Amino acid sequence: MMPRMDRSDGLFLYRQMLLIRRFEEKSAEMYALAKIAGFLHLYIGEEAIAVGTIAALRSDDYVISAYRDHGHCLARGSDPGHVMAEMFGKTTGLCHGKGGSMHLVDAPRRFMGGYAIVGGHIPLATGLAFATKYQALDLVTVCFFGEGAIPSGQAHEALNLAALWKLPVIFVCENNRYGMGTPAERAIALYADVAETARSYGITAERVDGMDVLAVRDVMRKVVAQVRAGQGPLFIEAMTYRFMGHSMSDPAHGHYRTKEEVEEYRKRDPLLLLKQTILSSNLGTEADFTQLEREVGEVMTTAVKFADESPFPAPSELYNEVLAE
Amino acid sequence: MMPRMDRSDGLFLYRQMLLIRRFEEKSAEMYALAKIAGFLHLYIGEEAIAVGTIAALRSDDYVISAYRDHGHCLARGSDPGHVMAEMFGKTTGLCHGKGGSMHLVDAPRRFMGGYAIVGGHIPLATGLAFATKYQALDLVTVCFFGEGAIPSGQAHEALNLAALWKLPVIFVCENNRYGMGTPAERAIALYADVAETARSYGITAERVDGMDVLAVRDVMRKVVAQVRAGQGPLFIEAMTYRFMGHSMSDPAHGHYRTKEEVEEYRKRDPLLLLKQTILSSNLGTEADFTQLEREVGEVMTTAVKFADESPFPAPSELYNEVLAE
Amino acid sequence: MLISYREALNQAMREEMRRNSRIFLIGEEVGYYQGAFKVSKGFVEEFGPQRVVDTPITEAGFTGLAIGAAMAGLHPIVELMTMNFGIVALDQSVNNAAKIRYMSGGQLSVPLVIRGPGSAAHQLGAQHSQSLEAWFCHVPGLKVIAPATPHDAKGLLKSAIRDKNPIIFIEAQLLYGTKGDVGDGEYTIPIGVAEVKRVGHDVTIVAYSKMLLLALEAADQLSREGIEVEVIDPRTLKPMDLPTIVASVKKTGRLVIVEEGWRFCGLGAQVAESVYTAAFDYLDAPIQRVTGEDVPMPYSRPLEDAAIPDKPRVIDAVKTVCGRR
Amino acid sequence: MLISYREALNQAMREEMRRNSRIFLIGEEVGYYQGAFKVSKGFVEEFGPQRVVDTPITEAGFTGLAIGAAMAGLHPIVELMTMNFGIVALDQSVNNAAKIRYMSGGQLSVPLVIRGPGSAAHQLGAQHSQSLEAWFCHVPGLKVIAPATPHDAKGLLKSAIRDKNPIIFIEAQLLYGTKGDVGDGEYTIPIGVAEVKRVGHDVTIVAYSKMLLLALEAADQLSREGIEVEVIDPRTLKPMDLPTIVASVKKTGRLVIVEEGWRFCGLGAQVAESVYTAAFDYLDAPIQRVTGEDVPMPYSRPLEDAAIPDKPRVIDAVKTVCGRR
Ligand SMILES: Cc1ncc(C[n+]2csc(CCOP(=O)(O)OP(=O)(O)O)c2C)c(N)n1
Ligand SMILES: Cc1ncc(C[n+]2csc(CCOP(=O)(O)OP(=O)(O)O)c2C)c(N)n1
Ligand SMILES: [Mg+2]
Ligand SMILES: [Mg+2]
Repeated sequence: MMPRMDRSDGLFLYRQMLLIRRFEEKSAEMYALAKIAGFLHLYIGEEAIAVGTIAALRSDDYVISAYRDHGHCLARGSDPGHVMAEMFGKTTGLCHGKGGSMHLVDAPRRFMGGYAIVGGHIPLATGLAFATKYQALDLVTVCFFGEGAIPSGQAHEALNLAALWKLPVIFVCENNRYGMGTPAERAIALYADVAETARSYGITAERVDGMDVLAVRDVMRKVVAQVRAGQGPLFIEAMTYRFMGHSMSDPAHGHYRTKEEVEEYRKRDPLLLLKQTILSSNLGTEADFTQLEREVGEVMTTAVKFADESPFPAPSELYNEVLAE
Repeated sequence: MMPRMDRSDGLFLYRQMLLIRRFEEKSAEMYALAKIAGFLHLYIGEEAIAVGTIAALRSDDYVISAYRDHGHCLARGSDPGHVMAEMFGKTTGLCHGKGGSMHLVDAPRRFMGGYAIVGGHIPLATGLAFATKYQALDLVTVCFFGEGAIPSGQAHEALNLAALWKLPVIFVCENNRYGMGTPAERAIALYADVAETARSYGITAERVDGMDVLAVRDVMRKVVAQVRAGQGPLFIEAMTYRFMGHSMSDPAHGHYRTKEEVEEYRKRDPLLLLKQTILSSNLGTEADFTQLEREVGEVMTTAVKFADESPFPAPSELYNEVLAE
Repeated sequence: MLISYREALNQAMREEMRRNSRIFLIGEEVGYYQGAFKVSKGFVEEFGPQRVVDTPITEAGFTGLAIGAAMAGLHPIVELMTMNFGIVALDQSVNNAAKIRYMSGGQLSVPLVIRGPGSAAHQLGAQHSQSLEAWFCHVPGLKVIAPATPHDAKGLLKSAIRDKNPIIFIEAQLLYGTKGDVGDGEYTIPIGVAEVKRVGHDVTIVAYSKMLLLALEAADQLSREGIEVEVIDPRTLKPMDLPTIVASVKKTGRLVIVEEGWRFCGLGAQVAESVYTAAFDYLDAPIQRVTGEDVPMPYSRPLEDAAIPDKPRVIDAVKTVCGRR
Repeated sequence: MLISYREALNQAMREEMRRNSRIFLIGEEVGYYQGAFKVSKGFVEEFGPQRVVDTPITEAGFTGLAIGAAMAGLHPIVELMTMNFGIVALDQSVNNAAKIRYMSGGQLSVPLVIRGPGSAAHQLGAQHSQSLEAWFCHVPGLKVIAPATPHDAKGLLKSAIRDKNPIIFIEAQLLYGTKGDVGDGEYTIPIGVAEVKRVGHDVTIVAYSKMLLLALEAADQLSREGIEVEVIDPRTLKPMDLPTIVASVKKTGRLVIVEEGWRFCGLGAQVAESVYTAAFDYLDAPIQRVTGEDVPMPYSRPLEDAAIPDKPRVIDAVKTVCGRR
């Protein structure tokens, strides 16, 4: 199926992915400089999933994610400066520095957070969907998680509830083939067809090439429409690959996979793929990409500057925001 | 398929089911007399599953169950007096009165216990199987649970581990169509084919008529042999019905089902079915059944007497058996 | 109006659900079965199955769902059939409900009540008889309430439902049938305010939930022996109203704390430590604690009786703290 | 031999696994990845994948599996990648591991070690930074150990592995790299025995795990100011060696308790309450507690620093208890 795309559209998708890519690279740099601490999980290689999926959503739809959440947050339109400031632990951060890399939240953009207990946010997604259905709103909820969450009990309890009550939620499994150092075949009994999990709840499931942003957006446009129309939950398995280590404390390829394997997948870099398509279909030129690089470069410079110059929260803020008044 | 059965065999199976039936009736009586307290879940109507399954096992195979466990424990050969004494809370009970109806354990008979958190014992079953495989023993583990446990996360985590590591465990789902007052169709997304759950882990699953003890034993003989031979886990969905309320605090039919429905299922009472088969194939006579009734009646009288006359534990036993020395 | 604790809870929820359509009740058997302990009698008839939601046996799943729904603006009441089953949902209550507001820098909130019976009933065995309030009280971001009387139950449940934070509301199976006056009109009771249930000057007893009734009985008997006990029910366990307790202790110079939970690291240890710190120079004798014994709950009645505080033990502790033994 | 805490744990497990083939290690990334924090370095190479078992991300599943395996005679060591993930397995540790022996009247036992890092590291955020020892200590049937030095870690882990009961063994990410002498030969340290880590006569500090190091640093500085602190590390948190603590307090008349966990209902409240009761007439001033603040852990460094005990706060508390402020 040839995806529909025009010039501005193509360049927009590319710019979104590029923004994430450069943001992640900058984050790694800032981590090395100890401006960012804790666990830092980069989304490099997986950008097409967040960008393709979120491009198919309305701005009032809900999005929720796990701890590898920068990409989803940025694709949702959050300001890179506020995201970076959060990771710097600054008071201007999205969450006033209280969340950090794994717990980005941007409520006005309906980005309902990143969560760090594998599987633990999937029930929350069914709850967001439950609330929209309860209020008879025509909203969908998208829930991102890694294939490592597939065996977790919380994921299963949520899938059953979503199916049973026909909740308007789309489960997007980012299958990057590893959960930390464990390849899917050593963690998931039916690893060759993760979507079978969803089907055992009667949930329609599809697999998509998660490196191809247009393919992702196409399939998402279709399923978002179905779910919005009230057909109940859907499940998408997006096949992808993480180009970096699991987190900053894990070497880029590690012992659990070969350098060659990483190189092989890098040939299908989602940015590269889209760029080739745009160039080959004459929707853009090298100059366009140079221009986008410059723009995004400036955005990143501004973001880092903003984060860097923002103040740390005062210790007196410690007890704020524990409870609502 | 015509099940193989000879006279002594048929009468043995009947006697086992009769023992459970009369035991449960007696328990209800004793509950009314306040000799038994707490939650009491009767197995009446489901006897064929425990008896047919356990008849296919070796005495050193492991068996583990949920809280509706009297039937499994008795089918495993536990002394009815010691079981009754446990339910009376007496010091001569299987567990010295510390377990009660929901937590019967008979370790010498490899009956590894009844457990009261729905889904919570299913991981234990995989552990028993893991241990036998680890020690290269040719034992199987049978795990009984209700269909209400199917959606529970702990069940799913266990199924995945069993499949992934090809553990010698047989999951026996006693599908009596209700979890308390909730019919399966309001709890399980794919309620019409619960076994699909197992298949989504690549576990072979079969459905059997759980009212027909011979059918249950046949299928179990086959799968026990497969599992013992190292083919990995198996899943049996035994279709059954509970004739009594969920527990003693739930009326016999309740508002969630009709009297007619209960009556309809009672026509397929597992004891009745086997008796008819035995009579019609001339393997036994009415006199044999009268004799069995008398024998079992005596066993029950002795059991209740034993339980009744046994002493309660002294309060000084409170702290014994918390920790192993 | 003299009504039962059960009816008081029913009224509280009913009144609030009539006021606010965003409130819904969710849990096992809350709808058609009218609640396992009939607390939601008549609800599904009045509010319909959309607002009175029966669930599968998946506490993690539906508690998480409720949290997600709360994040999206609804106000869920989760009924746990018993608090014991809250353990499988603890990741949701602790890692999500309690923390989401803080992690998001105040962007999200989780207005949510999780309610159900805690503590032992009669002979339900080890997995169904425990008092976990100390665990919940340990967690920042949660409020914990445990009313003892119908009046407090109604007023506090209404306040809990109007609160913007996640609240653990602990009832007791053995309290459901107890009666008390709730007046005629609507009312609320503020969270975090203790009540002096009996005035006295010789010794203070702090007791909550079922243990309050025990304390009041003991106080009556002691009064006949010439010891006038002041009995304080904190009602809210967190935040605890220490000033009221401390004021009483400064008057009496003596404190006994009664709780049903396990002794080691029980809530009473914290109350004692707080009082020692705040009233060190006022105490005439070491504080006495009457607690559950540090054993899993035995099934057998005499052992269970030995494991749970009773009137003689409360009286003993009072006499000990008064130097009258 | 001067080795790291990490190596000490590695040696302890290695020595025990060589002695006893029934011991196996199970958890996420314990095998080919060598452990998330490299504690099991070289294990899969030496003991093979049958005894060093990598799992999917299903803590409830594999903890339950380990309990089942223990019931069948093996001796599992469960590594939780961090103790935070133990929350999803809490039903298994509390309802099964801790209770099975008692519920079975002593027929079954669960020799099992559950180990992994507790407490905060640096800026891991709210879901990855908590100290849950008070929860575990509350539960009868569990022993809880939290060593601070490589020597204690090795000796206590060996004892834990030889024990016949379920043991929660709490390490700390920030301790893994710390060095200490473990001597040359094999040794064990008895469970339940505290150690006086520094002798003094002015004030007693009780501190464990990471907090011990803080206490010792504070003691050094206080010594220069003329205050001689006795520092006691209980090492085993349950059963706690109260006699050693009480003896010291009777000598010094003053006690400071340092713990990283949340203050309300923290372990220190219990220690304080026990000491108040046992040494009421010996205390010259109210016991001081230095604890984590009652907030979810913030990500931002200055806030995190404000939330965790530090040397100045320990010193302050000592001076307060000595009336020197
Ligand atoms: C319940 C739980 N157990 C363990 C972890 C530690 N952990 C963090 S990420 C991770 C791997 C997850 O893999 P996957 O879901 O495939 O996501 P990916 O990192 O590949 O995006 C693990 C084991 C955790 N966060 N939560
Ligand atoms: C985790 C958990 N939640 C709730 C309960 C309360 N409960 C006990 S039995 C039961 C129904 C179980 O139904 P099913 O598994 O089908 O077994 P059956 O009683 O039909 O044999 C429920 C909800 C429980 N014991 N454990
Ligand atoms: Mg992955
Ligand atoms: Mg059932």
